[in-house]
Amino acid sequence: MIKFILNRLMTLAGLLFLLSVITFWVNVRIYDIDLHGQLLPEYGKYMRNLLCLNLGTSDISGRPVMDLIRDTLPSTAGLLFSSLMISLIIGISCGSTAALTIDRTTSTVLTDISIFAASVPVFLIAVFLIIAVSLNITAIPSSDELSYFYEVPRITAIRLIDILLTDSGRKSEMLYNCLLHLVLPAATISVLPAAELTRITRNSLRNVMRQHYMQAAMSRGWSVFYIVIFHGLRNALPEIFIRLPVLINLYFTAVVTAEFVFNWPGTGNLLIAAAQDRDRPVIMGIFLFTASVLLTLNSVLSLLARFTRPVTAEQAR
Amino acid sequence: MPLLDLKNLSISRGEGERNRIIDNVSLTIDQGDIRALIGVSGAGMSLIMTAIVGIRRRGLTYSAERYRIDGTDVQKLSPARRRRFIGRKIFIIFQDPRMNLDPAMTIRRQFREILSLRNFHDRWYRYPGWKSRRMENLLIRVGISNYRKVLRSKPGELTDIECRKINIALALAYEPELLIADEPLSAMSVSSESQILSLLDSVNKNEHLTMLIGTNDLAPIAKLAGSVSLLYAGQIVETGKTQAVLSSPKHPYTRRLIRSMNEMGGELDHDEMFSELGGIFPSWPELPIGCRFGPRCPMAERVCLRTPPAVKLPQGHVWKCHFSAPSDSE
Amino acid sequence: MNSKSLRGILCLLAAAALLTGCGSKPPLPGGGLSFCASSELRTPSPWIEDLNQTSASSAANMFDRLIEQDPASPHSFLPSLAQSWEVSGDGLEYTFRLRTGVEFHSSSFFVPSRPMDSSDVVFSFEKLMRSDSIYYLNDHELLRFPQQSGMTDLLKSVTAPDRSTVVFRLHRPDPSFLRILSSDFAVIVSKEYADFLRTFGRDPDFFNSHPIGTGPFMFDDFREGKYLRLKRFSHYWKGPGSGNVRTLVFDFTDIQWRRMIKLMTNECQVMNSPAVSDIEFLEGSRDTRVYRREFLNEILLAFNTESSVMHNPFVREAIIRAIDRTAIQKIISFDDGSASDAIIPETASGHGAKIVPTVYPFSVEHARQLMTASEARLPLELTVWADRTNLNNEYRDSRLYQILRHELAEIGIKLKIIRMSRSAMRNHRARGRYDLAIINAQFTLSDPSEEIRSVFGCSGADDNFSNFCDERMRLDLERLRTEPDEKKRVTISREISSRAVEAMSFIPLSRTQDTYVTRENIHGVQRTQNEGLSFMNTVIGSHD
Amino acid sequence: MTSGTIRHWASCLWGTFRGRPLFLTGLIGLICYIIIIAAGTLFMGLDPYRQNISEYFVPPSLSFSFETGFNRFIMGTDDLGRDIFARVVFGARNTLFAAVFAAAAAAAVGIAAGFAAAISGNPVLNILRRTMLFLAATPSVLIAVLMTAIVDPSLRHVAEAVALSLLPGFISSSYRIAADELRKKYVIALRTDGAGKMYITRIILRNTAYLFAGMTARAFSTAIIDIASICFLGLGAHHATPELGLMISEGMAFIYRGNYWCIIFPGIAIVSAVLIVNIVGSALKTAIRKGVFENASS
Repeated sequence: MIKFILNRLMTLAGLLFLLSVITFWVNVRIYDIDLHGQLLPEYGKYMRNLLCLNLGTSDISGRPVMDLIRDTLPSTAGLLFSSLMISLIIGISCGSTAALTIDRTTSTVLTDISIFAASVPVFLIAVFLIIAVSLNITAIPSSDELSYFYEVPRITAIRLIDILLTDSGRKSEMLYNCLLHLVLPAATISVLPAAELTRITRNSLRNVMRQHYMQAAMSRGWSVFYIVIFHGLRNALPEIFIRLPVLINLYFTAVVTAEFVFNWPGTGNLLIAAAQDRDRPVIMGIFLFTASVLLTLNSVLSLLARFTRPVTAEQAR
Repeated sequence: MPLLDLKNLSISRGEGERNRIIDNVSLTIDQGDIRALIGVSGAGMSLIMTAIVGIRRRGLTYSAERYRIDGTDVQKLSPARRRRFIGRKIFIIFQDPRMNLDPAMTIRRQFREILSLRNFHDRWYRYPGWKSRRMENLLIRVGISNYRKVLRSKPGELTDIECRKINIALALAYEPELLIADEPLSAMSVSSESQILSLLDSVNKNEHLTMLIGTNDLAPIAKLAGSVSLLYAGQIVETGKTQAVLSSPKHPYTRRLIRSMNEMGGELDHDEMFSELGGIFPSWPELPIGCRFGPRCPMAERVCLRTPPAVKLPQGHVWKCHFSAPSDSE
Repeated sequence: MNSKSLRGILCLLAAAALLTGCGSKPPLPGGGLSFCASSELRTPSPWIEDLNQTSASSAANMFDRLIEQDPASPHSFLPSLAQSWEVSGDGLEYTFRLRTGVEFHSSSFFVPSRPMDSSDVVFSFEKLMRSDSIYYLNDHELLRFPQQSGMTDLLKSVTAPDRSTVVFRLHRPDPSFLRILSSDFAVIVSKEYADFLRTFGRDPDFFNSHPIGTGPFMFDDFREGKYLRLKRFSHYWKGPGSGNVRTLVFDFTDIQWRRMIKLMTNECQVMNSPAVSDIEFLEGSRDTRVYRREFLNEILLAFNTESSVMHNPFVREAIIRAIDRTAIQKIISFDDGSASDAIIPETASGHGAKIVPTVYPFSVEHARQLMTASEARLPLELTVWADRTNLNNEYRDSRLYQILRHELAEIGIKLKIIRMSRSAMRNHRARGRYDLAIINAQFTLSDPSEEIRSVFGCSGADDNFSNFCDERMRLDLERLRTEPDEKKRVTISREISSRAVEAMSFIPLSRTQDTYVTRENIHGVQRTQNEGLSFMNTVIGSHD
Repeated sequence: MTSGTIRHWASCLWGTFRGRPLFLTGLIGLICYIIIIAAGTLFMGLDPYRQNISEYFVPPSLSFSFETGFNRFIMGTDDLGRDIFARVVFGARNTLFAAVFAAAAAAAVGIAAGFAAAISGNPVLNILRRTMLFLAATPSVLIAVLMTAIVDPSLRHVAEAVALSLLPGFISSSYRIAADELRKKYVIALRTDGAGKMYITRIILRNTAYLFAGMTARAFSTAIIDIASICFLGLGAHHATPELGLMISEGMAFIYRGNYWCIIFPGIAIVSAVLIVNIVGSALKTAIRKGVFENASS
């Protein structure tokens, strides 16, 4: 097991190194750095900056890139977390329902919806939501994180938590406003991952439900809810984890698009604005940051998949 | 009053006689009895057993004239109550011993789950830690001495025989009224087989646990079972007390089986016997029209191939053949 | 068999639905008004911002000036923080008598101990004039207002003989000096605040990021690129006024359709720069009112004369002739006027200005011949930098680019258009490789000289994207800087711009007129001298 | 290829498509799509660039009058008076071509590399394969953004970015498929019979072709979505280029006034393209599996 972890860590380290080489090369190309055969010293300088989290300063605003990321990341994290929760709840419950009602209308309908939803680009969903919801129900806003009229002290930098922590007289009002702002972006982000999760859960849970231990548990007359969660999903986890990288990709695109369309003050929006302004330090900084986060996440997921997989008889011997 | 009273269970894939995979199977098991259900794989044993515990496969239609457990008409219960009722009364162990256990859970947790989810309202042993004591006792009872290690392990780390014993221990912990075991002896060495057999015997004797054991081999179970039913292509061809069936088999299939068992000293398995018989084992969708054993029966006549035989039942010994008293001379 | 699980899932869904909420409209918090501004501010301090409507509006609402332009007659002035003023006979000395008892805003960490007096005025102007001042935002930024208005060259000294008198001394007589002082950007700030901050060593940054003024609204919060929030100042010296706006938010929304959606969904009550094609729609809508602005916004095409291709005048002329500017004018601003070569129109009345016939009429044939004559290798690929922010809007820009691309393709020129903000363009200019630049220039009709000097200026620090400058222009720019008479300055400005067009370094593409739009229940938004919007007397009516 | 094999494949294909109504619908959709694009771009004389200011925001209709004939703009016009139908047709062509390029390039390179790694057993290739497993989740938007830092955005670069993001997935799954296949008995038997690597590769490729068909189809639909998304974010095609994602991005500017047709038609074009590709892809997968593993007569 330790060998496996070490293996993954080594691979991760190698990939991060590769990433730094790629970004270094891009930097050399962008700024026409004359290497003069001094490749290693230049690279060393670059790496030293990276390790000190010095990602350069923005061409446009003149602020350090790391500050920009630090400013915007909490908003993205809040949005990501809430949509993650929504899509997990919806995806897993729909997937479980579909797996349990296989060959019945419920299952067919759920599967068809999830296949159709996976064919819709996320920006179409965002546009559709603006048209269908925001323009009709004016209470649900189509941009920003919180009405600019409210003042929230910056404690954790995640708005929702900050609001819960303040003791302002307009707390409930602010909370309501914040949740209303969250509706459309979170819905946009959750749709595709929820659909994908429905499919993943359905397929892996269906395989698990065929196993004898599940049939035995079902025959004991216990609550289906209990059996599905504590036996079914528990055993479906490894397969779900293996397929989660697809979801990471979906989430990334969805978050960037949703932040762009709904003007959410997050890192994705910053990235798109930087790309449109060709603000190279910001692009490179966020790329490096996001790519290393994604790589780390990937290795964590593969570790999780490995640890949740039950020991088989062959391995035990 | 019999514990299990099942009459004319039919499981079919579509309409008509020939689509009945299980054709009018009746089973009555008395309290404390061990009933052996004997048939080759593919004869429909698993299907009958899962049908009894209420697991239905997709694409099949189930029907039964009567289904009572302990005098309660199960078919009249609502689906949710039926599940709970059957669950309390019956414990099923499937063929693969390891796959009966959740691979992601330690044995201790599985015991704990069974001990917690089964409602023991009236039990005396509800002192703190009774669950651990109980599971340890049960493991010792089924002959596992290194129970500490076993309780810590997950099924993947245990051997087949251990898993079988754990299954039986779990069944004992659950305290069902009927234990259904599907091929509890398959793919085991002779010594392990006898271990399990004696364990089942002692459980039956001491805990008075009624059992329905499905197997494809008559010989080892003959000493254990009080009564046997022989299944062929979804039909029960002969039922009776073990002694009666063994001494005077009525159905040609049974006779063939018993004769080969006697000749080979119990070593003969089904495949060899049927290679002697010739023909192939019928299965859906090529079930015969008349008597299902007809095409392979050594004493078949024309009528056997055309019409299904009726059931003959003199004094508790039931068989299904066109000929009322086949001679022993064959 | 699974009715129970279904029930559980339904419960979860219901909980999720409750969480996301689908209730009624929340009440607008405390008489709040949100202004969706088309350009963003980098600081809440208007005097270090680009001159545009947003910064002018923030200056107008947070600060006061010594004098104000009379809305009734553009060449006379009304007293504001100054009660009265005198001009010496030689026109070199201006003496202002200040109003007493004018209170500054207070903030959570600073409470002014005294009302405004002459030292504040002296400080406010010295801070702008002194090139060694510590009030620079960033070292690469310019102090926009004083440099553009020419005040740095004009003003010799500011002195305070006593607590209620301020004397301005000029290098030379300039009748437009009062106009400079009445500009939205000539604001009065608190010296006491600066001193207070200096004791903590937080002077320049905090002073700029948390400004203290005397205006009807006081600074509350600012987030770069997002919003500026102001609160009503209860001790305003002019009294409470008739307005009921308690919180004022500048919502920086540079994407045009988002401004529109915010206006339609009442997230904003006021917006500026709607798409021209939307004005008809907005005027027809029951929910909105449209106010046209008397202000000129010109889109210019600059030829980078330092680029190897654009150095060739044949290519430049070919490009000018290949562009159907009448069509562009029609498409961009739905204006039926014909295209003109004049950057500053003859009459100063703005909309519907008489336009001189063009020297370079549209002719694709002629353009093709010119291209052949230029011996440039076809297809020619040109890099175009396009101004993304400032006063433009997304919609109009993309249309403009498409038309340009379409028309220049006819004569074998391929365009590679890179959109960036004005400040990004300015930063990249020195080492950038571009052939053409599309810029938005904003002229005040009564005195366009500030923008003229920025756009056509000869020093490297200006926004002159053509990099073209000859002796005559240099002289004219010098004359413009020193010319006291306002009318003459307009003439010189016109000369400079026509010289630039003549030299084919610039060509006007279209001229638009900006407007602002409010919800129907908003009344009493006032325009200020620099086309800012003042919300002091704005009334938010009830919905119906 | 003999006429017998052609007949065999034709019957497999037709049999599969006929077998399920869904597949048949997908096939009909595909044919319609291709016909519309081909006819629209080649024969109908549509011009996605032609602007006509006097006819801006004409709503879509199928009205017919004897004087003027059919309405010229069945999908309406946009703010510059350009025919949305023409733009959708050309946009679909541009988007789909870019997606075809991305998917095909990624599939060709990825499958070749994965097979090479699996069959040669070269440790260097193996390490490469391992790294690809990690990179399999690199979002295409991220790569596209990085590319804007180096080169100017254009549809070609978007297609390249999407191809790059699809590549790791292809490499790792084709490696896995080939490795699984290599472990099978028939391959071991072939090896012991002394078959060469090229021969084994060919056999394995034939037996796994249906998997790759499915993968490529999925990659194709992903590429369509990704290219449209990247262009929507303004990191792709130039402004005037007819491109479906970009059209929607521009159409956003009119939704508040109810001119939904600027968005709906490109949206339908994207979604239907993705659905058709998915359906036809899974049909092809079934058909190829049938063709390889089943006898034509059965």
